[in-house]
Amino acid sequence: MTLNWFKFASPASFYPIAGRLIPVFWILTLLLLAIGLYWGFFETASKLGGSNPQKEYYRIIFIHVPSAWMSMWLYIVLVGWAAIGLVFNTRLSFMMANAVAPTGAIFTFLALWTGAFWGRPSWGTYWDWDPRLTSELVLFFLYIGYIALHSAIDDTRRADRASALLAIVGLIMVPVIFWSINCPDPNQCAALHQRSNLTRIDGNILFSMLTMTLAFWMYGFAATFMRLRSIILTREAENTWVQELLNARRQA
Amino acid sequence: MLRVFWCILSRDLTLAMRRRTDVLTTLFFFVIVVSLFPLGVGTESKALQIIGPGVVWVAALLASMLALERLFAADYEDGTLEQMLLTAQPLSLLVLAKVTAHWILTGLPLVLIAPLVGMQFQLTDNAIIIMMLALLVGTPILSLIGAIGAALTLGLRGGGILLSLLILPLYIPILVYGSGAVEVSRIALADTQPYFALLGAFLLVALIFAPVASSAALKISLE
Amino acid sequence: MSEFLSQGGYGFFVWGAYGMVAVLLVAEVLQLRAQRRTIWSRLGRLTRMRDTGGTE
Amino acid sequence: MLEVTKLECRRGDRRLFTDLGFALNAGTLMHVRGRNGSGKTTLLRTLCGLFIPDEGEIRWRGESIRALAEDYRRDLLYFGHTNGIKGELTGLENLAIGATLDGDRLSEKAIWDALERIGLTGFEDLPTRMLSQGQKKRVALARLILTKAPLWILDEPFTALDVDAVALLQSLIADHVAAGGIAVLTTHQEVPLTSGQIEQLNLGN
Repeated sequence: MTLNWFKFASPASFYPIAGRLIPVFWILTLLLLAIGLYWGFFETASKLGGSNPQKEYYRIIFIHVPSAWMSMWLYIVLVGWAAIGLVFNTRLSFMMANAVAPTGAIFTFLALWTGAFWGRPSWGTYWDWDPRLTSELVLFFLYIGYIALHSAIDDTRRADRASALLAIVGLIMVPVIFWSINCPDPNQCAALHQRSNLTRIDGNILFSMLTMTLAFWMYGFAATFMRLRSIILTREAENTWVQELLNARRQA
Repeated sequence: MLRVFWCILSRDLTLAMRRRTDVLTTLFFFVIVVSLFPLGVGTESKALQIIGPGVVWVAALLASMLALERLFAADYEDGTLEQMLLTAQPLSLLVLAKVTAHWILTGLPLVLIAPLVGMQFQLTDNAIIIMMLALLVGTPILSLIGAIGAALTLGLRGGGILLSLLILPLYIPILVYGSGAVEVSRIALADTQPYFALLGAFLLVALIFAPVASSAALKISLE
Repeated sequence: MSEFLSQGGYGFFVWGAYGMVAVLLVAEVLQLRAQRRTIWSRLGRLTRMRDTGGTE
Repeated sequence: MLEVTKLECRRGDRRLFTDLGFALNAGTLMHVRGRNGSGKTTLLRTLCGLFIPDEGEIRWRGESIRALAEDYRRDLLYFGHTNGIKGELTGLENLAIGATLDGDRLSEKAIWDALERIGLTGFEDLPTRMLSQGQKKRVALARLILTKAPLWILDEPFTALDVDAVALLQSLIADHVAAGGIAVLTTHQEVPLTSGQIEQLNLGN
């Protein structure tokens, strides 16, 4: 099978594809959100017993965990596109990395915010120097750094490449940073203790959490593609296909 | 290889000797920042001993950050950096030589002045020795990682602030283990060993990868 | 309804968290739509300028 | 020796040139002409390997310059808008460092001679920041005397030079081409050759 991937990798041909996909992702987002929220609020117990009793505020988990997962996943996606761009010198992949970054930063902020609102009733404090929270904060800084570097450079090509390299360096450093925060004293870090465990969670809670994660994921696609289309339009403004599109729009 | 490394190293050291103030600025910045803390936090010796290692390390991060902005900037402005990219030598070797010179000029003085600063915070003799050793292993890592950021932000408006935004988060592991080693030395000297093992490992990894990443960044910035 | 809103007395935390998510995600979408409109109008202006410049 | 095929370069959203191709043999001088912003400097930087083209390939002695990397750069001398000399160092030191980086082992005598020939007798061991613009440029041009590189890429080498220096530079380029070298330059100055051939390349329209 000889499929020409580079044909789809050109901004001109991906622009209409993204345009057709956006409504699909919106429908999926709203549908999954409706299911996830309904299930999360009405089909789950209002109080959790066990060794660490949780009251109604545990429902923040339905947005907190999906935001945290998406923030990490989108960073990996960003670095993936950045690396592809650097290796193959394809313009679309840089645009993709660029489009992902703000949405990723928003999810990171939301993970921190919802974490704080969950931490206050359950731990009694909005912020704790817990390894996970701190790592999420570092991830937020990495996103901000990527966006700041990109916007500080006027030349698009240099901006794309420089911020791509920064994102890759960041990804390499993340495990080291996480490890150092998780284990500030190497004398006591023979084994990392087990933390959360998905199988221990009640089925209804797990279901709404996963549904919400999917909803956020679909939202991520929709928002990223919307931003991608804007980026393509700005950067390809000189090309004839944009002009044709513009004429068609004016006639309609 | 060695000849080229030595050529760049001695070139950068000569340049710095003909414009000495740059070196001294970094050193005095470090001393001043560290000296401000007791004035802000209070001069009680117990408190000083606890915050001392962290303060010294944060000041070292900031001082090395401050100096990094100049690492490639001068060579970028007069075009010598461009010529370096076009020589028959591997760029990462030249970068490594420049970073080494930069560390000798800005990192090493911090290590040497550490005893003085340690006394300000009433650290014990052992803690001071450990602090010097930790700085000796840790500051080259700061220069190496920082070089990547310096290369990326080359010639940008407000590059210095941007540089700290990009690089400071990456310094966290060095901060954690660098100051951790000094803190633990107050309790048990033998326990500092794993800290140095980790810092040493970081240094080795940074020595191998950071020059490669910096030279890739330089190529991007000079396109 | 009010029982639902109070979330067992933890309404502030639950709705504070959910509210921020809603606000930010909606804001992002609105910003993206506005950005798109600006780009189209700017492109239109540019071509109009070029067209009139070309005929003169 | 130097072949360029289907070269396309963009700056930002603008396409500077596309489908550019030429081949230069030993003993050729190429003039690159074009208006401001037509991509002369970008083309020269692309030929040096400083700028990665969006399309196309550049070959040196039949091999891609990206694959050759350091081996290509050893054969190359680039002279850009900046002089590439340190103001704090003397002319001697500047040239000695440049030669070491190029992998040449030069005697101090050779550098003194080069500086003398370029008309800087008596200024050899002054920090170059104390020299005038034209003298600084002469220090940088002394590299042309010292280098053994067969490919010279010179971006506006004649600006800020006085009549004597222009004549000297013209003769240096002519000697280089006559000896079988290649020179690519952007300039409005004609270079009379003793032997070899001249190519013209017009960018933009």
